Order: sequence, then structure tokens, then C-alpha cells
Amino acid sequence: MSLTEAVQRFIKNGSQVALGGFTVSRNPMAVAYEIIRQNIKDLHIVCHSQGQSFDILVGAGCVKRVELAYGANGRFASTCVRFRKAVERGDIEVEDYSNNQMSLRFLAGSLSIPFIPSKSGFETDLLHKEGFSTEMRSHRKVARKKFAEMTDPFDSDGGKVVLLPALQPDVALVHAQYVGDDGTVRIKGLTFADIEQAKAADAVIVTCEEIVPKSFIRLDPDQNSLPPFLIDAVVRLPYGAHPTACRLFYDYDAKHLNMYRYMARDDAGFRKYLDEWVLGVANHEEYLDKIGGSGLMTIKADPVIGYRPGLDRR
Amino acid sequence: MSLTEAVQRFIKNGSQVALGGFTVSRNPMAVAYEIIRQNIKDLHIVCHSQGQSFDILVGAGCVKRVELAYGANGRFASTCVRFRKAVERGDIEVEDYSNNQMSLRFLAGSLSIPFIPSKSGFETDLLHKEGFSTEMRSHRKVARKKFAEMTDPFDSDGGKVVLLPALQPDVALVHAQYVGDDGTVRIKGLTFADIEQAKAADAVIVTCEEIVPKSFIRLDPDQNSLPPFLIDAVVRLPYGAHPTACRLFYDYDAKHLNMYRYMARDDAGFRKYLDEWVLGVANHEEYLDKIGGSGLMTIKADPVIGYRPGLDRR
Amino acid sequence: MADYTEREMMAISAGRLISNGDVLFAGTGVSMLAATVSKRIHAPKAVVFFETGGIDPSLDELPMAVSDSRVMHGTCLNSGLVESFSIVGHRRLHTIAFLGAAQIDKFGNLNSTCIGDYHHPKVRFPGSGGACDAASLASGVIIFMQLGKRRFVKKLDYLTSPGWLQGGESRKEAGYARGGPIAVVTNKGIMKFDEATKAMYLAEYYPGVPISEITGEIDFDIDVAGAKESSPPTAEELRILREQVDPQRLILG
Amino acid sequence: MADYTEREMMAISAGRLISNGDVLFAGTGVSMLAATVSKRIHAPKAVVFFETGGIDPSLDELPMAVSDSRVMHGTCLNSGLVESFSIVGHRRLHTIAFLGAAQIDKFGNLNSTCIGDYHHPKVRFPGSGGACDAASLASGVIIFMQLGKRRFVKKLDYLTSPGWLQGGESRKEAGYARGGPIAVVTNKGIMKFDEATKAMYLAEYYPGVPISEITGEIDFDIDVAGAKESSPPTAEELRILREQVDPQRLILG
Repeated sequence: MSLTEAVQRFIKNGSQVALGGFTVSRNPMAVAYEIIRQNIKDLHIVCHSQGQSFDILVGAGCVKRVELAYGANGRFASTCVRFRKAVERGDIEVEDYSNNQMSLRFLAGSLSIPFIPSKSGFETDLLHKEGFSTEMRSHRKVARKKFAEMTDPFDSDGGKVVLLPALQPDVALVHAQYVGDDGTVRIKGLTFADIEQAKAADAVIVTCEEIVPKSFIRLDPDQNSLPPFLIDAVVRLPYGAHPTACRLFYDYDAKHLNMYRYMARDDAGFRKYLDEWVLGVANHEEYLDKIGGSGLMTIKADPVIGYRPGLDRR
Repeated sequence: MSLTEAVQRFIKNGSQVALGGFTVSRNPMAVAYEIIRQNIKDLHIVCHSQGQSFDILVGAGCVKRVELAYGANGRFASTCVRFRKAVERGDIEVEDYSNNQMSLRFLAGSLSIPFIPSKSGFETDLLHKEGFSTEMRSHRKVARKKFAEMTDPFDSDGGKVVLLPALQPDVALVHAQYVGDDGTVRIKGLTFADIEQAKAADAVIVTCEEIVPKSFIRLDPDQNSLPPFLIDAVVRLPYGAHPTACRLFYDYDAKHLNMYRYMARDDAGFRKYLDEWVLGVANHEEYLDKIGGSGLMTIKADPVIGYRPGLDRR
Repeated sequence: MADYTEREMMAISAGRLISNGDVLFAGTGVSMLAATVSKRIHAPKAVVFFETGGIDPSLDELPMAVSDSRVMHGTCLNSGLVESFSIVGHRRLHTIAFLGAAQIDKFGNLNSTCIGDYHHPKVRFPGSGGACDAASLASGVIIFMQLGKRRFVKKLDYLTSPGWLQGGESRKEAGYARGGPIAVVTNKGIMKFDEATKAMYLAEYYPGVPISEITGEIDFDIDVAGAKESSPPTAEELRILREQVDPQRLILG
Repeated sequence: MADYTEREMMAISAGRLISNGDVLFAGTGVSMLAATVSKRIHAPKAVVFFETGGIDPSLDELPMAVSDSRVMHGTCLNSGLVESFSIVGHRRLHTIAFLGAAQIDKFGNLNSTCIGDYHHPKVRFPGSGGACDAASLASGVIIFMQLGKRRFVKKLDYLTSPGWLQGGESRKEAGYARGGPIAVVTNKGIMKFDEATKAMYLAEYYPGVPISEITGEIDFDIDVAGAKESSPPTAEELRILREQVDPQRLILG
């Protein structure tokens, strides 16, 4: 399936989308760019700690509603630049959770259980302050309550527990290193909450660095991450997570992320970035040409240690 | 650490023990035999589907109390022979759950959450009939209730949910293929609920086929199962799961399991099996000698496909 | 009877109930055969998986337990129990579970726990394993049973795995989002369940089997009005079953 | 000041608070430095791990984010978020979390969410990430903060991560089984918390820093009676920090 078709078929105005990866790693960048090119609006983003793909979707005006734990990009942005502006301007609706809470919510969704208990966050504003209004809580795919508190029925001392509602997004986006030609997905390195998000979702789009033979991917199935029958679209897109990193294939592009941070500071600069890097390229191939062959090779990872040693990251 | 010392230090009369493996695979047999040799009593076994290690511990009189989903050994015993006798005679206290319920209970224990919801088992006797008495429910490590039912607070239609109490056993027994000399554990093939059981437990004993260098086990950490800091004892015991199978190393010993089934049918026969195969050998080395070199080689697995193709399994 | 055994007829009959694209939860014994037969003959795109966590193994040799290393080879994924049960119950998948039991009642509820009082049983069986979960969470269940009055009973000694419970809407009302038994494949014929009442009825009798021979082995009333004779196994079905699925006759006997 | 920077002093001071065998939950920035310093200098048997799931990486190069591929190399385990938070809260482990924040109050509660009203913030920060969880579940928390009256405040605009809540027994009463802040490592000195009241007090001022320079940057009353001068970084501490931990001065600046 082509990237264009995958996005057209599975992401609509108003879709609830789970972004894979974590801040500067394995963000579904190529899909995010295509969402922007297709001018899809009113997305409801659900994620734990998101960086580049999240910020660019927010900045491009594709996002209406967010449930998240963290919007930042490591040392490249202590708070995601366009996210911060959008919240301060009141352009998006935000509900805050923590990373443990969000990952447990995806876990619950993946297990088809309606909620999951947690012992995190008692007496914090994560529980005391609700971002979503009562009206929003009647919307499709929005939990009726932010959380519920109860007494542990198995504890004779009556300990308290927080119950977190499961998440089952419309679509989960995953950028993986390998997909077999049978559809089996293999993520190398940290999986973050990608596996839980994909299992929880109604549809899954996987972009990958390489499509490999079934005979290879099934030789050691202990290493695989997702079965074919949960995957709706597979698109081979080398460097599809650029400018974020993809372990074993490439490092993050520090120069590009610094440029983004600089350009994203004001509206005109961000517009220019979008025009140049997203709307000004027709597809992923043109994007790769724009980075340039030497740009790709500069960040190419050592295939054993997984990143580019000695890369200039200032 | 030696097998003798590991068992002495971590397993006491009355300990709650989680058995790793599943029916005919990766049972902690060498540890079970050592428990019998050390004459440890009143164990409280917690497991999902257990076969050989469970049955021999029950038969040898080491077990007082059991929470389980299944006691059988594939085609070698449609019900575990000594387990069946012990229940019919009223020698052990049994609480029945299902495999999903038991694995979720270990998962909850591993996440340090006190319970976990499930949508399985409504209106069945798994919920309606309690094996443990009220008096037993005041014991250490026994859940106050078998389960609790509640209305889903996030469901406007008021759907029902079963809450299952977490398990945190005193000790978890794992037989793994590899342990690094740094203590990192790698299980190959299906992990069953071994990882959840180990993370949920107060102590973990790992027996393994091979101890390998840290440089090897950390070259691809995506494949590893447990971190060193949760492991209390590592004992290298090749064929330590015999007569059950250990993927990539050996198949189950069908002849031995058939012999066991035959001998276990009556008390005298079982006693004879114990005397010969457990009490009559001082340690694992003598056990291996008793199986004999050719016996070991007959079931040795093809190291790529993981079992012994063409093995006579009748 | 003809030149095939009851077990062969059972495995092939069950296989015929499977659609391409189904995701099959297989147990041990005949249910393992049926899953393999489905995949090899009737529904090559069906995916077989095991509660132990092995998903879509190559099954070059027949496993003798769901934890057999043979369910871990050629899989797309080797995982564990938590994972496998999340697949059984996944709303995106049409999952069919093959289950056996010691007792069944008119509404397809199953007992695989004990005969007699639970606290002092006359006979103890292995227990639920994943059966209660598959019966609770799968899209549908196909049951394997040998006929017999002690097996097809008016009242179960213990309800391990939910069928249609008390029939009618009772399964839904109990809290189950989907599922329920589809068919009972026995050694002499196949039962299904009435859409409204959820009571068991005789759908097919195997070639040459008199209906009275079936009803005589069931301890509750069963509607036989619409029963038809099954088509016998084809030569091709038998050839694949015997030559490819269980050449050692480990389960066929 | 002497021949070392505030950041260097902060990283080394935090490292000194760590015991061998501790399991360290590290964030980005100075907290990453501190974890690495602890491991390299003060507590070689400490294990550093990241909320992203990387456990005990070799850290041959300094990661610039917790999702950096540098936290995935040489680890004993590469997992994910669910796993990593199960480690933070594991009763068998003594886990210490390094956290930063935008605001802190007298009881070590932290804000990393916003300034102003939550629904219409003047300034939006990244949010909790794993901070609330680490502050809830870890055995102890070490906080990094630059001093300043807008940072050390009487009342937080938003309570993201629980410290000692309202002091005294309030943390325990709220439902937390363990944990709470141990120390606040600032650019000019180190604060700790009174065992009974849980109120912040000045424990150490860095060499040559007048106490008034510290209290002048804090918007609540703080006990300074027992404050002592810190020992300066040793030459060896500085050498390892500069040559091995952050030779590119990515975080040291």
C-alpha cells in the first residue's frame, strides 16, 4: 500500500490517533507529513511522551484534542514549541496524564479490559484538574471520566486505588525497523508503548525501514513484536522517522532538530518550515532528496551499536 | 550458587511457590526434585497450567495448598495423576481459576497493582464456588477474596467486571535457556507467564542450560527476559527441565513421561519412581547419569527448529 | 461404518465449520487435529494459535501439548499467556476456539473440573486451563465430545466454561459481549444451537448412523427434526489428514 | 567561585547522595549527568535505567533524551514504559529518581505542567512525563532546581508530582506506600526535608556561597540553622565528569 492510500483509508477528520515512538525516537514522521499534506483536521491525539511528530501535527493545525503525558523533545525542546503555543492560545483541548497512566491505559485497551488500577498520582492535579469538559466526555472514544478512585476490595486496611480508563484509538501509527513480507512486525530497541498502542487500536499503519522475507522474520519469532493479522497497512519508507532516530538504522538529525526549534519559534518561521519540508515536497522520495545523500549518511547508525558514534549533536 | 543452597535459602516449609513453564515445557524439574530431597512441606503452589513438576511435588507430599488453572500433561496425562488422587483423597486444598485469570493475577503482581479487571468467567463455577475456606483466607499471601465483581465506572451501560487479586509469591522458579554471567536472563521460545511470575515474586531462582558471557547476552538486549537485579540465584543445570522440553536444547522425553504415567497410577509405583529417580540420586549429575548419555542425545533438539524431528513420541 | 474412523470424521467435520480468515484457538488432542485440518484443507488463510502464546506455527509435526516446542517453530510471534488471551478476546478478530470437556449440558455449558461435589469430588479433571476464557471471550466455540449419557447431562456437576448459560438472552445478560458455542462435534453426529432458545439440536448424523443411536446417548431432550446426513470425508480430506497432519497417528490412534 | 561550574557542582553533589546498589531512574539534562556521575564515580554497582525501558545501558556517549538510542545499547534489557514503571515501583528495589521541575514548594511537591490557570495557562510546560509516577512510586526522589523566587514558591500553580504533600503524615495518608523527596540539589546549595514536619531546610551551601544568597531566592521560610558548607568537587570527580561523562559538554554547556 502507498503512504498516500494508507493515510486516506485509515485517518479521517476527527480520528483518534495514537502516535508511536517517544520524543526523538521512531516517530511516525512520514505519516505525520502525509496527514498534513492531505489536510486532515480535528485529530484527537493520544500518546505518552511525544516530540517531533506531535509538534508538527499540532503546529500544522491538524489537531483538536490531546491526551498526553509529555510534549517535549529531549535537549532539542524542553517543551514542544508549537504545542506550547497552541495551549497558551487555547487552540487545542488538552487532558494531562502521566507516562505510567497513559501506558497502562494502552495496556488495558490492548487486553480488552475497560480500566486498570494504579497507585500513582494520589492528591495531584493530574487527578484533581480535568482538561476535558463534561460535554467533550460524551464524544466518541473519550472516556466518560478522567479516572475513578476506589477502595481496594482485597486490602483489609482499605487502601486506595486509582482506576484509569482504557484507550482504544481509531488508528495506531508505528515506525518499525523490519516487517516481514507476511506482515509480521519487528521493532528493535525500546518498544516504548508501541506494541500496546497497536494492539489497542482499531487499525494499525506500520511504516518500516525494510521489508524482509518471511523466512527471515520467522526464523527467530521470539524477537517479533506484532502479528500480521493486526496490521492494516505496511509501507516501506527508509528514514521514515527522520529527523528522529531509528535504532540500528540512523541517529536523530541534531542539525535538523535545531533548525526546527529555531524556525518553529514564530508563526512565520514555522510556516516556512512547513512549506519547505512538508508541503513543498510531494512525497517521501522528494523529502529524502531534500535531506540529501550525504545528510542521510552523516546520521547513518553503526549497525551494531545502533547510533552514530561521535555525531556532532550540539 | 549450588542447587542445594538455592533451595535451602529461598524455599521454606509453607512457602508460596510459582512454578515456571507449562505442562510439558521448561518445568523447573531439578528444583522440584531438590525440594523433595530436602523434604520441604506445606508448599502453597500458584501456577496456571502445570504438569510434571507440579504433579511430582504433589505426589511427594510437599504441597498443602494450590491455586491453579490446569493440572495435566498434554497427551501424557489428561489429568495429572498424583494431583487427581490428592484432590480425590482430600489431601490438598485447591482453588480453581482459569489460565487468563492466573496470568492476569501474576501480571498485576508484577506491576505492583493490587488487582486487575477481567471479562472472563461470569456466571461460572470458577466464580461461584470457592475452594479456600474463610479461615484460609486470613493466611499470609492468600487473597482475602477469590474475586470481586463491580460495575464498570467508565461504561454508561453499566457493564460488569470481575476483579482478580494480584499474586506476589514468595519465590518464582524459572528454567531458562541462557543466563549471562551478569545475571541477565534470556528465555527462548514461549515465555508462558514466567516473566510475570518472576517480576511478581519476592525471590527468583533461575536454573539454566547455559551461562554465557555478558558481552554475548548484552549484544542484543531486545531478546532478554529479566534483569539481573530481580534474580536471587542462578544455577547452571543442563537438562534441568528433563523430562519436559526446553526449546532449542531438547525435546520432552516421551518414554520417560509414559513410564511416569504408568508408575504414578498407584501409590507403590509412584513411591518406586520417587525412590529411583528422585531420592535415589544425590544430585542433578547422578540424575543425568541415570538417564544416560544416549538418552540425552535421543531427545537433543535440532538447534534451529527447536525440537527433535522424528522423535518417537508414542 | 466406512473406511474412516470416528476420530477422522470428527476432525474433518470440525474443519469444515471453519472459514478462511478465522483465527483458531486450538487445544490438545482432537482439537489440535481439527485446527491443523482446517488450515491444511478447508481454510488455508486461517491462523492457528495456542493459549501458550505460539501464533501461526508451521506445524510440521503435530504437537502433543499446547506447550510443545512444535507450537513455537515458524510462528510469527512467540509470546505468552497474557498475549494469547488478548488475541482470543480481540474485537477485531473472528476467533474460533476448539474445546473438549467431560460434561456438556443442553445449552453448551461445559465441565472440565470435576464429577461430584467440588470440595470432595469423585473424579477430578484438569480444570479450566484456558477453556473458560476461550468460551467467555472468543467469537465462537466448537466443542468436541464423545457421546454418552454421563457426558451429555441434564445438569453439570461444575460449570467451568460458559456456553449459552440458561439459554435465550442469558449469556448476553451475564456480561458477555459476544461468543457462545456454535457446534458440538461428536463421534456420531453434529449438534448446533437454536438461534432463539439456544437449545442444542441435532444438525447432522454421520453417514449410516441411526438418529436413535445418538439420542440414546444423550440425557436431555434434543430436537432431531431437521437433522441431515453428513457428507462423508472425501478421499482428498482423508489423504491429507493421514499423510500430512498425523502420519504417526499420535492422535488419530 | 572556584574552577568548576554550578552544573558540575550540581551533578557531583547529586552523585554523592547515591548508594551502591541503588536503582536510578534518570531523566534528561542534569539528571542524566547525575545518574552517569553516580555510576562512574560514587556507586559503580548502581543501575541506571530510563522510563522508556532501557535498563543499565553502557552509556558510552551521553544520551540527549530518554528515548535516545544511546540508552538502548549495552543494556541488560530493552523493554518499554509498562516495564520501566513496574521497576520504579518494585518493592524489592531501592529506586531513586532524579527529577527537575518548573516550580517546587516547601514540601517538595513539583510543578512541570503550567504557570497560571490550567485551562488558560500563561506558560505551558511539557507535563508530567514519568515525573508524577517516579515521585509516587520510587523509594526516594532527588530534585534538581535552579534557585529563584518564581521557582521556589509558596503555592504551586499545578501539582504535577507529589512530594511530601502538606507535610507530616499527609503523603502516607494520601495512599503512597513509600517514597518522597530526599534532597533538592540547586545551583547554590542542597536542601533536605525535616523527618517529622517534612518541611524543606537548607542542609548545605556550596563553598563560598553566603546563605543569604540562597534564602533570597526562595519565596517561603526555610530553616538554615544546621546548614554546612559542602566539600568542593575533587579533582578526580571533575576529571571523570569532564573527560568521560560529557566530553562534548552537551549538558555541562
